[in-house]
Amino acid sequence: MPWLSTLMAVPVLGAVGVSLVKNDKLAKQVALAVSLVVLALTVVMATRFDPSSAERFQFAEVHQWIPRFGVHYGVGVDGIALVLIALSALLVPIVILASWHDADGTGAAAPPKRSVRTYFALLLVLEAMMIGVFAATDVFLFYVFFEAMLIPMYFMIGSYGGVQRSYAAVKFLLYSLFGGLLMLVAVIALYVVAEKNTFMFPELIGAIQDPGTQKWLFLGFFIAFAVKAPLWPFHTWLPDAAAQAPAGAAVLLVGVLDKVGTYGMLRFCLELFPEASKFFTPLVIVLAVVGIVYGAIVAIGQTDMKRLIAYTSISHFGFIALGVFAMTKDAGAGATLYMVNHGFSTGALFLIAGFLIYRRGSSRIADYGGVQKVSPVLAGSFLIAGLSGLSLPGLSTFVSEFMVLMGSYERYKVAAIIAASGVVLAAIYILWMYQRTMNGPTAESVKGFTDLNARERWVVGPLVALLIVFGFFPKPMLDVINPAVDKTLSSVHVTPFTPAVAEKKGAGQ
Amino acid sequence: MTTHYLVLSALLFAIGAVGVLIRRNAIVVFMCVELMLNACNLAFVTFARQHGNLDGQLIAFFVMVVAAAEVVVGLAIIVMIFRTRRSASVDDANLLKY
Amino acid sequence: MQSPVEIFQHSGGVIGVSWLMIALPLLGAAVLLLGGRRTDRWGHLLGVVMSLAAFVVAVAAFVELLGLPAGERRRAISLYEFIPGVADTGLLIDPLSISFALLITGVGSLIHIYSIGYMSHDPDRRRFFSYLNLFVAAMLLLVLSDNYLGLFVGWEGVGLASYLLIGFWQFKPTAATAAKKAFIVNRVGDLGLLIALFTIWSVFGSFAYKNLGAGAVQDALAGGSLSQGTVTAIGLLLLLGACGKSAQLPLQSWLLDAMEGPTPVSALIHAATMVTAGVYLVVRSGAFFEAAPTAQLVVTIVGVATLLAGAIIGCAKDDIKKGLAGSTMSQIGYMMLGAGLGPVGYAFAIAHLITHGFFKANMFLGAGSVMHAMNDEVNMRRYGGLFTVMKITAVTFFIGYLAIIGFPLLSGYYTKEGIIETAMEHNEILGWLAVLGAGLTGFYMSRMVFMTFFGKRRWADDAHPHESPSVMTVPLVLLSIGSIGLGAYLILGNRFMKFLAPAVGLPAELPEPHIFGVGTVGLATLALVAIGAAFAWFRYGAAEVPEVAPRGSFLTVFARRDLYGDALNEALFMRPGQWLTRIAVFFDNRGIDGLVNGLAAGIGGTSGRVRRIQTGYVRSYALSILFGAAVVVGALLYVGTM
Amino acid sequence: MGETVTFWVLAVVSVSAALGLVFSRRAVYSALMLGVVMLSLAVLYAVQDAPFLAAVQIVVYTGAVMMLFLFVLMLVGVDSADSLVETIKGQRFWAAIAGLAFVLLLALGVGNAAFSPAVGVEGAAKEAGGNVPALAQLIFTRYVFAFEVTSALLITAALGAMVLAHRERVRPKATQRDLARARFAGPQPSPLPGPGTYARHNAIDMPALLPDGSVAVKSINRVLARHDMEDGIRPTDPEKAALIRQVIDKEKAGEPDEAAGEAAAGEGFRVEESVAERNPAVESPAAAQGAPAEDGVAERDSAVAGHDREAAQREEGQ
Repeated sequence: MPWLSTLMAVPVLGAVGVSLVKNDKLAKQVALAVSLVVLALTVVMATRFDPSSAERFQFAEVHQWIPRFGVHYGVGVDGIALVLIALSALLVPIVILASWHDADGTGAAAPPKRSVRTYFALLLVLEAMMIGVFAATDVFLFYVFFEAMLIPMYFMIGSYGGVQRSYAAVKFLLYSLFGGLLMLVAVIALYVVAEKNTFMFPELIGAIQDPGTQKWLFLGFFIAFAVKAPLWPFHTWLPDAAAQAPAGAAVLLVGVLDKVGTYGMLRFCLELFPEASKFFTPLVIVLAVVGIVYGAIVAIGQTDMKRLIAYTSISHFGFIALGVFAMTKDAGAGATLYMVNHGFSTGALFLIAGFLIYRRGSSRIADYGGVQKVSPVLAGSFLIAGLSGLSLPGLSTFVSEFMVLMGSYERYKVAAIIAASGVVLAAIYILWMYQRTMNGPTAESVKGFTDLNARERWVVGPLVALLIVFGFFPKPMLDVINPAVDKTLSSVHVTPFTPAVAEKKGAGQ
Repeated sequence: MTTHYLVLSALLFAIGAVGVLIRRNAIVVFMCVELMLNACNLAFVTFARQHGNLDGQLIAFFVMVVAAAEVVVGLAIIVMIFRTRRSASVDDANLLKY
Repeated sequence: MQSPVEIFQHSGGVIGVSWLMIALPLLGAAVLLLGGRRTDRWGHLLGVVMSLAAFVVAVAAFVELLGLPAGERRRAISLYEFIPGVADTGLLIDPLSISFALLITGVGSLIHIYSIGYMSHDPDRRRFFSYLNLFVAAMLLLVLSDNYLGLFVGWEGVGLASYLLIGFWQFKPTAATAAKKAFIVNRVGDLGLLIALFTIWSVFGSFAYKNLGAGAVQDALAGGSLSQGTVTAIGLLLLLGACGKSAQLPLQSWLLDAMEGPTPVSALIHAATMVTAGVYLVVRSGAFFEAAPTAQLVVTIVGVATLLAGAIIGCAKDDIKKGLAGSTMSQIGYMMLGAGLGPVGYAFAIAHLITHGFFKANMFLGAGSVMHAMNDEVNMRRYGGLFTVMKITAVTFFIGYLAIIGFPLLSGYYTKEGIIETAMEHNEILGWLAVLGAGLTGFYMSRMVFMTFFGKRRWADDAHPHESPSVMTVPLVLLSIGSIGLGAYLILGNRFMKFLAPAVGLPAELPEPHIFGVGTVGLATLALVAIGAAFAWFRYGAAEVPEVAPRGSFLTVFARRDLYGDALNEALFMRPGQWLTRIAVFFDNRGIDGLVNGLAAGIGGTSGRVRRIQTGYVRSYALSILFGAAVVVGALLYVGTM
Repeated sequence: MGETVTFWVLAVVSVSAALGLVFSRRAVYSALMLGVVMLSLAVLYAVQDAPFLAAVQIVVYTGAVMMLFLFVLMLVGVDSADSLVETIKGQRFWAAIAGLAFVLLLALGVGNAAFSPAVGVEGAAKEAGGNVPALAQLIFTRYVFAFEVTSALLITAALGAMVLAHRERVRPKATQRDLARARFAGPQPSPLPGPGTYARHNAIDMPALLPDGSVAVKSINRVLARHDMEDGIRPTDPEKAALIRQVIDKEKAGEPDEAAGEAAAGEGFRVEESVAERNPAVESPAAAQGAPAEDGVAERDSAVAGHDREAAQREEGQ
């Protein structure tokens, strides 16, 4: 069974169906049902995945697409792609459920420009694109999905967003296109230089040997991914886009779309251009560390909830990039795990912030206060989501952050120590936001708040449960990720980390 | 002799082109365009003779047909514009700018 | 000196299911949090039951441990793989951890019971008990884990519980701020702990205690894979972590603010258990500290500095809870001092920790009882003469008082005296400073007792003090029994030393402690304590206590302001931090985003100018077309001539 | 030899006619000049062994296309002269440069090419038995598809012209009765005064005299009066001249916005090309007779508004 093609086809067909349904409520239900079908399929696929298999990409499908240029419709997943696809498949039904009223225009400062069902159709199209981008094993196909993802997101921000949505949407699109076009040049150059007459990723590994060429191509790919991720200083589109996007779209934007950047660094930058990656590692590590500290400091100074969360993500993406380029097993696995966990964590934060904003009609932190008193469940889930944002042990984000920092420390001590200061800053921005919104005397404007209703609990519940379960028992995910990271690092040819004690012992023998 | 014909053709073409550039009356501009087409036809006919190939003449014939169709539509457009704007000046139809 | 004994893998028995100690309170917390209002009616009972159940498991495990030969009393059980290749989740039941477990579950259960009464009027009592249970679970994970990663998880877990409980009355801005402050200051310490863990990992490639024993550290040092500098760094970083959690200088400032929480919280978390986690960490990491004398010295200096600072702060506070908080700081300073003195010091530090857990919890709960009676008044200048109206509270408080000042034969006397004498052996200056601290303790604790229970009644008009219900007084009585006899029981005959020996590695031969020592140091200590108490009587017992605090000398103000710790933090970190934040935000909006938007505006402006070329005049366009045609012809000619 | 002579004669004629086409102020002259060029070219085709083309040139171009041009000219205003004042800065200069450059470059290219003596098309024509059959053979064999497409093009063009030129009637056509009603409702039920009685030559431009001997203002044809003004033919009678002036001024005052716009454009009283082409609306009998506002008036209003807008925009552009 062509699992991955099915996973992409189902949401696309669903999107067509949703756009044909005339009744808005029915459209929502259809969209939810389709996304749940995709989730179920993903779960079945994940159970059939064999982490110990020698075959690197499983469920692989390869068909000729443009034979003249060796372009294939090539899809397949390894552990890294699998967990990210699972993340996407999981977040979409949650987002659909959370966005139930986002496109209705009730309580929004700016009425939506398009119909309700268009929004849900766009969500499903986006899901197909997200699955495709992670599943692609053909570099060209990856590029196609990489750019195609922008379109539904552009419309979701530009048509359903806040007051400044067109500015944010255009900024998002221009930034991404800028990076994407650089990547296109690099993709074509890769094809030409490699002289293999194929875009298939597995065949391109090790195809470029010349260090000078590697460096240029690396930059082409890397800048695209750095914009996407976003890495400091390419980040300023994210706060605008995330703040203007409807909460659900923001979740997918920050939770999944941006992961394509870090995923691309891990998969393409490292494996296709190992020498260049090593050459640029100091630069990337500096950018990542600056991003961690800078994002956190700027987040502290924000007055808008969604912008604040966006800046925390910039800080977190710094961690992921650090983990990817530390090029140790622990850091790599941690970074991959971080991508997934960050999706849960930021997803929960954005969605709960969205519930708050839906109730109050404002995303300014100063407009809240004392929500805990009137809506304890809302406040409690917000706290858990926030604590996952500051990587509290016991929540899954801790495992990933710890592994990233530990893995980075194995090779880059100073960078890891500076990055670890993000731990303190994270506590400041999260708790200060929590205090300003949830604690203190109940503000007049907040008095009429209702607590989370059943639908909203179904949104928050799974995320919180996942955060806690994987916080104590991350093994299932790590078992899938570890072999894939090992394979990635083996094509980079780095000496694996050995503790000083073992090293001495080894030398002694 | 071919050279002479061709130079004449070029000259007529250029005069037509300059006419298009400096006249504002849409009808006159149209006439200048016709002049340019005719100049081209002359060149086609000349080349047909030069190479002993009737295709050139045939192309000239097609040019005429197309020119006729063009004139019909073009003049209809001019009449319509004139009716609404009371002007046949090409400069007056300048909304499509910036 | 002998090394601690090896760690044995264990299965079966009560120790095999000792994870229940953690799981039961955790289950309680989960049920209470998820159950919501439905569990309001019986929530507090569930909390108590879970805590008591954990205590029962702990006692059973303790008994089973005692049944083993002394050389095999370090039992590890592994539960599951936590992070594959990095660390497993496992528990280590050894004398050190089981002592803590008993303290946590025992004192914890008493405080749970006490809270039933104390929180009876609070609509959110159920939530309070869920947090208490969460705390107990996290604290047990901290002490029972068999590796540093598990310890860290528990470490942060108690931080979370502390945050939740300090901010329990979250509608009070002061409480919310105090909670946040506690968490953030703790995080600074956690940063140190984290980096220490990374360093340990990069050297040893493991977090498990069994791979990080004294032998392993010595081998690594000898083998050259661990430099002296690195081990010192590890020690100092661990100390930083300990300072955060245990409110030692320079991370002490959160503890006084933490008194915003309900009083049982102050008793359980900020006196008896959580704040002693730092001491546990230092003792548990003895292998590293013993390899790093510099780090050990710093530990003792920090301990002494804190014990003096806490005592000085305690002298000037009118808020009864803050006074007790200062005293807690001071007593933990003693423990930290002990923890920096090697194996013998460890034993005394842990012993003092346990007795302190009893008498400090006793006094905090007593203070809570007083507040309960006085409409939540905390200002001691509004107390006075309470002895007559609440006798049980007063008597139990008085026992705790005697214990803490080191009144002979009571708990505190033996343990504190032990620390002071061990310190004296190491370093006389530190020893004498510790003695001075004892004198100060005598003064400020006496001041507290006299202001609260004796003298004239200075009550508020609407105060009608009464004795607390028995659900509150029974725990007080039980705790005061511990305050009386526990010290003697533990220290005399070196009972505790021998018990603890396998975990920390004590010298085989220990001097037999006396029931009442008459050494120079002991007498000096007693004398100083007596002078302090007398001075307090003179100032606060016999004399009139003004209801409004006099301005006081420079020293008083200094102490009242917490030694300007907050002011220092504010000037050094908060204000520059705020400026940095503002600058960064400005830079982000105007600098980076400004650059990007400027670029966009530049392109927009240029195209705005360039588009003027599109005049709309057909003839202009035609002109450019003709030029283009001419250029093409020229180009063709040029190419043709080439 | 005969060809050379023919060529030179026709070359001179056609080039001068082309120049005349470009530079004559009146569109009618331009059209006639174009006719001359086309005829010359037809002869040149014939000289170059393309008798069919020559015939088609005369029949289709000179006969049909030129007629179409003339018809449209009639519709648009046959005798108005275009102003040759250039409004786009540098347009003429650069047009001249570009045209010269173009012609020089082409001439250079052509001149540099060394042509062998012409092959001539007789050979090709002979096979099919003459020029016309040869062409026919080509059309219906090799170019049959293009030919069919051309037919479609022509039909489409015809249809397009019809659609474009057609105007939907938005109100019912005024019947005789309506017109009569309107006339009697209006200010002038009676016919306008006839032209002058004492005319010596073209009576239509002479005003009628009222019984008291004064000039009847309404008898002056304003269009003709304006043409007279433009052409500089002033009535010798000063009184009449003043009257004509008065009529024209009145006409201008009726369109104050336009006047202001023109004044702003610095064009003063001079009636400019566009004005001349715009004014025929006034010429329509209905307007002249003060008949109820028909389409023409509405159209004029919109045209005026359009003009204002454009004038403003042009100013802005400058």
